[in-house]
Amino acid sequence: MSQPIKLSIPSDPKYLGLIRKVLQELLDSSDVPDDTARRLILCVDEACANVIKHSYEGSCDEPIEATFTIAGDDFKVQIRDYGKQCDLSQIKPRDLEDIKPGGLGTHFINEIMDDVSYCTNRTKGTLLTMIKKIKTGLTSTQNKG
Amino acid sequence: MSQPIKLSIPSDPKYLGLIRKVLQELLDSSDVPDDTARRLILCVDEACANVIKHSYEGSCDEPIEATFTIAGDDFKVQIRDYGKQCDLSQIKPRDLEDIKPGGLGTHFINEIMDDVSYCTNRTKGTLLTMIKKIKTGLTSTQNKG
Amino acid sequence: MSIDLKLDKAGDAVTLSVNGDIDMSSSTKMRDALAPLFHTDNKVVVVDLSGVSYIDSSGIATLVEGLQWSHNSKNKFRLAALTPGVKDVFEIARLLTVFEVFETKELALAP
Amino acid sequence: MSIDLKLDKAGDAVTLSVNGDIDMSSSTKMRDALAPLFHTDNKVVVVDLSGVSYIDSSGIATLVEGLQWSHNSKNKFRLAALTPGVKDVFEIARLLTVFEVFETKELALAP
Ligand SMILES: Nc1ncnc2c1ncn2[C@@H]1O[C@H](COP(=O)(O)OP(=O)(O)O)[C@@H](O)[C@H]1O
Ligand SMILES: Nc1ncnc2c1ncn2[C@@H]1O[C@H](COP(=O)(O)OP(=O)(O)O)[C@@H](O)[C@H]1O
Repeated sequence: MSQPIKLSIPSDPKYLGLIRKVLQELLDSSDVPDDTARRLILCVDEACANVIKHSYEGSCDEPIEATFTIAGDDFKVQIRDYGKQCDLSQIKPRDLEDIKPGGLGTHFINEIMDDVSYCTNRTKGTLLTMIKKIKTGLTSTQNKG
Repeated sequence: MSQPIKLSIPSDPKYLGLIRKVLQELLDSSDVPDDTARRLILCVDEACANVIKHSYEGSCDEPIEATFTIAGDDFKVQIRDYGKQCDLSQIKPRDLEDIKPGGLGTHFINEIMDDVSYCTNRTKGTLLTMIKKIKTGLTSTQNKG
Repeated sequence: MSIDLKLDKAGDAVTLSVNGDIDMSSSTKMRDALAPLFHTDNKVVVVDLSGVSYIDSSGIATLVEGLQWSHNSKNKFRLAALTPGVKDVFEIARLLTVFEVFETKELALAP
Repeated sequence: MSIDLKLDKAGDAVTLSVNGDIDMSSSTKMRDALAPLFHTDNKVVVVDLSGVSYIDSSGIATLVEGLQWSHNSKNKFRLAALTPGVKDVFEIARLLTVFEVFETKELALAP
């Protein structure tokens, strides 16, 4: 697959379910194991939720573009927004010792993904790139055998 | 909803299920009745299948871009390809009296959609625009009441 | 998203049960299973569509081919258990009356 | 994609059963249902998560709030029937041990 799958949704939380469905379907069809798929879906959901909350500050009708590429063992997702750019050092999880609501999204992303980078080197908005090495159906069958 | 939902897939028949799922999800969330949703999904599937067969002549790794907009009572879908442009007069269903395989896709599209237009007025490929007046959940509830 | 196929032979009748969406990516698989059924001594070939909620023009085209194969081989060709979604597509294609259509697989198999 | 909520009061315990995906679009609904349960004379507040296969950080945040409300109100706060997907998220958040978690709703309600 060299042509990626792209999905663009409005920045409304009600479309997060749509983006999860698309990704589920895509990962299923690539024979990515269920538990891995679940975690990748979580990261994409959290990244989009952060775009809605922080980049678009709750505005529901701005574009969020997600691009999914599966190439070999690499699953790559890019999330592009055109909202407020922030000081990248601000993007960080809370201290997990401190049990309080919030600050978990970026922790999930950092914990699950192998590589996470935010790029604001453009006129508007941010491009988030997340990469995860995955075992597709083929690879995991070989491992079992 | 003024930001449309966009989905771009490779021109491989295996992604037709993905595009159907996305549309199902979107129409569900807009409370479009099931039977209407089913017919709209059929049209989009047929249009994409035609792009794969005729515009890309079976090549599986070219982009197909679908854009869905629901505005008021209008459901609009645009299918963009970058393949072979054809003589638009060639795009027509077979005579239905003549029972034979093939030639049904465009018949479904013409029968179901209120407005269908193909535009080749660009350097590469075709933009198909299909529009259907729909009753969303709200409208149909009012009709029942 | 692929379809599952099951073959059931009983006497001189054979039933092909299809499960899943029949679209451009899966109709060839159904065609490959259906075609050989007309080359044997099956008097009746039934396609059970109870597990199919979606069919597109490529699926319909394959069933129209089945009709032609049955004319050539003198076997009967019957469709059973169309779900509302599938029935609707046949109706838009104006093909519902062209096929022998039965409510259930059992009725389609009755002599 | 929204969640369904069901409230079940039995003696001085109350169970909130959640069905569906808990995400940014639905967690507020769960929060609105959960918050008032700590203002009444419920000794035990149970959230039955057997119908939830997906939860994100906003859902977890709401449950962490529940924990805080329970500390303030001296009611017990318990989670029941975590599906593998939900359990995994709690584990990545390192929060599984912070909550009282029970295999089933019945066990969570046992005195
Ligand atoms: N897309 C983003 N744009 C700007 N700031 C962000 C973005 N994502 C995360 N942040 C910053 O990182 C912090 C931690 O994010 P997160 O762990 O998801 O928790 P929460 O969103 O609940 O605060 C946020 O509070 C915010 O300051
Ligand atoms: N996207 C397209 N690009 C070029 N030609 C097309 C396209 N869609 C349809 N056509 C033409 O219209 C004809 C009828 O299409 P259709 O009714 O879908 O049946 P089929 O694809 O089975 O032939 C096709 O055979 C083709 O010549």
